[in-house]
Amino acid sequence: MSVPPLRPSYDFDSYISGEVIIHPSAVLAPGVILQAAPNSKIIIGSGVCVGMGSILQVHEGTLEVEAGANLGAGLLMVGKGKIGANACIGAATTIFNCSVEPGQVVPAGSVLGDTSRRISESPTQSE
Amino acid sequence: MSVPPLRPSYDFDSYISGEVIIHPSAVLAPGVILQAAPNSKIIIGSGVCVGMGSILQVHEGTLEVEAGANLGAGLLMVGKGKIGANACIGAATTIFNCSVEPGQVVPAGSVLGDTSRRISESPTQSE
Amino acid sequence: MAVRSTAAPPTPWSKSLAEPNIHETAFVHPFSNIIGDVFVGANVIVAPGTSIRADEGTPFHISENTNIQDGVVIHGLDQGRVIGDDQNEYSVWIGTNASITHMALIHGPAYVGDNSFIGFRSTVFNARVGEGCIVMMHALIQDVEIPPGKYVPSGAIITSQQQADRLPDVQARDKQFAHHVVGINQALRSGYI
Repeated sequence: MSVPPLRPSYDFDSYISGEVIIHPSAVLAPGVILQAAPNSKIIIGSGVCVGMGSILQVHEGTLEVEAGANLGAGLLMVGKGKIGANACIGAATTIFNCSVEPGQVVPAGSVLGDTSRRISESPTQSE
Repeated sequence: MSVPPLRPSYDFDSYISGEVIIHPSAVLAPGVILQAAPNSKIIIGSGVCVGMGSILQVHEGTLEVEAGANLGAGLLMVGKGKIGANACIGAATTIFNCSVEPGQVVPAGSVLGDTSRRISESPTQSE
Repeated sequence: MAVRSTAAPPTPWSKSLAEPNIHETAFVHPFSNIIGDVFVGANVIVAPGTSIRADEGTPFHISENTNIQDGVVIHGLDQGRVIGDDQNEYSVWIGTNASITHMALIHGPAYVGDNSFIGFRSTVFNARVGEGCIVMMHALIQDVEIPPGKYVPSGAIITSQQQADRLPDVQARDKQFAHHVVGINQALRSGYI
């Protein structure tokens, strides 16, 4: 597993489009992108921290980040789902169309919700 | 382990005292307290996110939070130490006189650096 | 809010930079950054939060109908070029109808062929990805040439040509999954166009 280095995005503002509800006690680091397509929404709860350069995007349904959750730098979350209260998501994680339990800890660089085809005998590791 | 519920403190300003250097791209949630005693300092790096109601306090030496680190709501960090780049610290964690590696993910409600005496056979549970 | 700029800061290796050449039917979101000698073809979509910087390796060519999703970074080393489909030399060539999905890194010298799909947060560096390949998430493609029509699973690290030559062919379900991911972006696209 490899992830590109996180790009320091402190020269970017945040960009928000669509129906995005952010609790006043939540904080967004620089370069965050929150996009909700028509008929979908994003809810960011109280005390949530959204790390530098994170992208959260939903095209149908609701993407919710519950109170006290902490989203590490460079998170990519695409599709509906819920990050449970006080969950802690390591930097450079990708979450695709799925949820994280309250209090759950997700190591940096993880991929959740990836249902693409695996190669049983990984040719990439046999040598 | 039990932690008191987080108090929503979004009606509080932040409070900063002593030598505290905050990168312009870092963000502080409401109610954050940063205190550096004389001859000590606090450095907050680029893109850092400091969650609601966190308290960081140092009385000697340097307390540094490196670029892209995320400090969950209600963090208490006392004493010198370094939070490594892109680390993600869960809500309501206590860090006492110690450091966190870059990219590390710390579950909500953790205690790090507690060197107090443990009771091997917990007497409180023997009856 | 808009941070798009058209000229890079002067650097020791490039005293003056060409302006990007963006086709009138391309959509470049204002919350993105394109600098230097970059050709952006017809109907290309450049989403928010992308950084396309031809300030070291140059030029870049992004062919028509290609989709550059949020948070993608395209950059190139000063040294090294690939041959584009027009037989000219490029730091980065991306073919037609390609999908470069969220947070992917295309670092020149790099060639991505027509109809290719590069999944979330994958890296292509000093490599050629042939036509019609599907690269899933968090993969690394470096120092190799991937033959056309190959499938690279999530998390794969392909850094030797033997590995690249043994990759399986794309299957119908891989295409479905890729279409699903790209379709999500279409829904959002309607939001910004």
